[in-house]
Amino acid sequence: MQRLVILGVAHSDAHAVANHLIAMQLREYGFTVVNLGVCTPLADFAAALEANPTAEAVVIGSLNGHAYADLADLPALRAAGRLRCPVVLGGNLTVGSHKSAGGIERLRGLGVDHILENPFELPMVLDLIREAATAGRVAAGV
Amino acid sequence: MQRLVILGVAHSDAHAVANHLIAMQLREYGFTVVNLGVCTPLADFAAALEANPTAEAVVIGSLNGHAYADLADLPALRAAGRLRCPVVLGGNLTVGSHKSAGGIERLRGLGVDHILENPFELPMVLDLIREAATAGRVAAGV
Amino acid sequence: MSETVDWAGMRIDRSTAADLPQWRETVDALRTSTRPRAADALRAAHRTGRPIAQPRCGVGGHEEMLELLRRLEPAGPGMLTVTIDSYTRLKQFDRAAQALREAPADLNGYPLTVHGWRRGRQLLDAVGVPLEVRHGSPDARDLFAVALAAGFTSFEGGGIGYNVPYCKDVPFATSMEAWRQVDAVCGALADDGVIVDRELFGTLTAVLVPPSISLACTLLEAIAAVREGVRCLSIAYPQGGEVHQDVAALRSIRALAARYLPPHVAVHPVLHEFMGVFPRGRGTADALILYGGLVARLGGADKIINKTNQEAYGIPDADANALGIRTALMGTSELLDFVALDEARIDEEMSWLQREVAELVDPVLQDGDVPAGVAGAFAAGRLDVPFSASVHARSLVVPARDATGAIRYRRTGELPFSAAVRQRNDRLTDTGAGSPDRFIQAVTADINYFLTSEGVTS
Amino acid sequence: MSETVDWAGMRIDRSTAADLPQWRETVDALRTSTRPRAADALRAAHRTGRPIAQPRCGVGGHEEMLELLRRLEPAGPGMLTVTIDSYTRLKQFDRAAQALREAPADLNGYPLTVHGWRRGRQLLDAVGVPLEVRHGSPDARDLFAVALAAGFTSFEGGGIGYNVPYCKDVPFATSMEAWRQVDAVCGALADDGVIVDRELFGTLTAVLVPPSISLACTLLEAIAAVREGVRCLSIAYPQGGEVHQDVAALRSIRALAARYLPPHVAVHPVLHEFMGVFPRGRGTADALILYGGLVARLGGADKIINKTNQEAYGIPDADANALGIRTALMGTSELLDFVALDEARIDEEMSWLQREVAELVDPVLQDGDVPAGVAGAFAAGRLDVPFSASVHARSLVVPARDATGAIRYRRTGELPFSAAVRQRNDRLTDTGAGSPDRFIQAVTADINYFLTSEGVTS
Repeated sequence: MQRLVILGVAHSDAHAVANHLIAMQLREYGFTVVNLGVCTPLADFAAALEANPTAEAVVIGSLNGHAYADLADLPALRAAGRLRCPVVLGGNLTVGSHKSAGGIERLRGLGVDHILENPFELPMVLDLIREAATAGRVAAGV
Repeated sequence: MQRLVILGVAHSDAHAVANHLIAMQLREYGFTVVNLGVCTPLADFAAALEANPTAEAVVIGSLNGHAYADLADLPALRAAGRLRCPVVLGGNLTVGSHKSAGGIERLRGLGVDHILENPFELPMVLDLIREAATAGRVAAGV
Repeated sequence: MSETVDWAGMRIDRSTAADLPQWRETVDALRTSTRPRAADALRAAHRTGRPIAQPRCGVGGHEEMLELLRRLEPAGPGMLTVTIDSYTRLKQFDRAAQALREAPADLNGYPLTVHGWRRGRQLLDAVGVPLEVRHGSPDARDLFAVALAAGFTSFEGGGIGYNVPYCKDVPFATSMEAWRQVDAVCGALADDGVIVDRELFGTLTAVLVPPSISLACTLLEAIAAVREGVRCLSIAYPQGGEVHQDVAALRSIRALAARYLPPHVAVHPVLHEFMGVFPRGRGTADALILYGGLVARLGGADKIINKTNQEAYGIPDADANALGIRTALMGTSELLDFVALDEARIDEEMSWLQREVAELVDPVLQDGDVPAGVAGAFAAGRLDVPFSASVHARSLVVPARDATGAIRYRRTGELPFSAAVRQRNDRLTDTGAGSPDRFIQAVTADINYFLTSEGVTS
Repeated sequence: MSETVDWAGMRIDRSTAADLPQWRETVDALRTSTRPRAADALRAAHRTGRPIAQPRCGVGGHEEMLELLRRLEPAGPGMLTVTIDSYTRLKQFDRAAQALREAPADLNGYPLTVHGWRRGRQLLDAVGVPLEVRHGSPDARDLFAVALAAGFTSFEGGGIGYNVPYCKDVPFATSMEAWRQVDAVCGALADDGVIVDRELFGTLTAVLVPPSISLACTLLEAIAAVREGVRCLSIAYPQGGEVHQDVAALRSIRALAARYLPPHVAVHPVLHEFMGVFPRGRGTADALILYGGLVARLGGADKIINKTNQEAYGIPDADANALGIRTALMGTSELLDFVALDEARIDEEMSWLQREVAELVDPVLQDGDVPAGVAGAFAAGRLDVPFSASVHARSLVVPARDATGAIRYRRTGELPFSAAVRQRNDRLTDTGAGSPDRFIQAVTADINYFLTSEGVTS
């Protein structure tokens, strides 16, 4: 089955180049990439997931240091039953207020499932997510 | 007979290029040029004339505006019987204190016979000098 | 959305229109002006064979803008720029006005619509060369109206080039229509004897844009503009970095114009000095700026948009910008006329490049409606731009530098290229088997091309 | 004349010697110094294929000189200069000292012998690149002794090049002997493991000097120097302005060295950026400086002595000099590596040029005594320099630019050229019949070559 991910850049962030590089990388790995592009509100990621329910993950890039603010609605969305697939966050998360490990912990506290420091880790992380999902389905007898 | 002139630059003046250009020009016109070069004291012009008594003229260049000071000894030398051939002065005589017609008059007062504003006039002036000398010799029955 | 009114055939904000002089006054002022005109400056550059240089420059405050123009003029630009701020680009005139009141130094350009056409006229009167408005607005109709009232005779932008790199979600139909109206005003002015130079921003996303994509997009914008009556076009191409390819691209602008545009239209090739990731070392940066000037002259450009050696650090100060103008002009000196290139290699590049452009453009032109054709082609990926900010370009194209540094297609996405074109690009970008990770490293290295060489040259 | 004493084999003033450290101390200090050495910088430049740039710079006051060096260093020179004042050049140390006390700003260089070797050492310690002493002295023995004690590892001058343009009446026998003694000291130092770079000033009078005259004079100085034991030579050639000729001349320096000098001697070609009448317009001046850098790289020079865009106006300020360094270096950028020349044309130039040099040099070398040979040849006009300040060169040679701008012989005077060489020069300079006035206008126009083009390029 064709593997599919939803990709985009956080709402306040207009950096297009890294976003496209990641999209290219994933396509090289054989993924179908639904790329929502720059300045994408979290609700748009949720809508894209509803339109593409087979997505293995939502991958969000953030290069401008405002990741926490841009993802602040994640708990509310999840509480409303949306955006329930794994969320992977990558980019320059260590700039500004996120320099500390505390910053990373705050992001995890929002419900971010995986935090990438290096974009090259992304395919591996997606593989781990699929394995975990498969194991979950096996355990559930699906 | 080979026409000969004595050429040089005034005592305080080290401009070599114009001096050589004039020498080249005179040689092109067929003159033998005894070129004393830059920074030549007036006494050296007198000595060169004694060594080359057939010289039609002594041509002195001055580009630095100090022509009057450099030629100040001319009356004394002539009074001593030296440097009696026509003296032609050329160069930037209009700089500094010689801007005025008065400056030119002062130089004539020292005994300078011909003052050139334009070096291209030099061959013509030398022709005039020779004609005058020939006329003088004819008049004198030489 | 504010209410719009008709102004010379363009829909603009009522509040913008309220402050403008009558259309006839604007036309008469343009026609009788004794100020230098952009079209004349470009024609003169073409006649002498020496491109003029033009900096980008814009600051928020009016006095500061006057001062900036006056400080740049002695460096010898043939044209100067009023770069517009981001708020104005997005028609957020109220936010631009607020920023101008509260913190003008924070504006990244001159909010011309807020300052108004009278101040714009003061800018024009401050220097002895023509001024151009440069911005990046998908819908610049209000800005254009104010610029015309001020007396500007050169205006940059187009429905593709001022959409793809600047906006996430403006449909091409919207931007093409906004620029159609601008071009139609230029056509009306031309009928009245006023020639406005319309410059097309071929740089697009500025990241490894294959030359045939740049030329295809500006050619489509040019065809659309000419159909509305535009008679003077500056067609800009971004320096890629490989001299034969860049010269071939600049020379192809004239060749393509001869093929696709009527002969009464003046077409001026413009080189944007390297727009990608700029070297930080001053020596390499200066050399790259110089190199651009030399390429512009060799390619027959009529104008260079110069970079500065502070490019890697943000908006340059006036001194760096003045030096950038001088450095670019150095490359256009006749003292370098001995520099000769391999003309056979350039001819081959031109041939392939024009073939690629034709394969991109001809299908779009088939139905006759250029704006609709452009929108449809982008939607299908038959036109595409790598690294697009707009979601309306699919960015399926993957560029690569070949062994010489020339920009090729590593992946052609959905572009309707012939087998011959695809095979040539495959051959030139075939770097052997590589992992996807290696692939992404290679693209990154190609983007950072002029950083790589920095260790050696600065 | 003051009393002289022996110092390491050189005759120098007793008063100069009295202030110097012992010879062994000087040698040991040079040998154990960790400062950058000129010979190393030149070797590194040769290895990378990228010439280093070096400005001329010298002011009277010590603090001002330190400040000047520190201000120029960030521009990236590979070597810096201490240019010496005119009084010191003529060994008028008392007048130099007086000027330093009364009006140091009036000095046109740094009076190193007056400041003394300890301050010279402070100059060397102030910057991270080697320093060279440049002056123009027919007899620089005292200056060289002080420079060595300070720790300088590069010293310019020679018995021809530092006589002809600078002195009216110093016999060649005198200047050649003074420089023989300097070279002999370098030879002794080399035996002790200390390599001093000896640079030869091929620019001569800087006015339309035919390349074969420049190369013949430096080659004779080089042969004389090597016979005294010199092992590192920088051989300078002045940019004439025609690229093929200039590249051929620079490349010929290595070829002639291979033919006339032993292989253990390091020879570094140096380009003096155009030394003639410099354009006043900044644009043309900058382009000419850049052009020099490009020519230096194409010609395989290891060093460029850069000009500045204030050249036409006198001694440049530090900012202009720094910009001159940067501009010259721009021309050496690898980004311009695509610039290719007509190699067949360069080869032909090299062939004729080396033939001319051989025809000038070989007769001088016949008797074995180079200083005597040089003096005799100049007296007879078999060696000659146009526009000489020295009466010991006859200046019967008349140069001319040919149709391409290359410098040829319009008149060869008494130079012992073969019929083939004379015919080629006649052919290249045959501009039809002309009056003597027209002739002088043509020579003047050739001198002012880069003024003529100014109207177009700036």
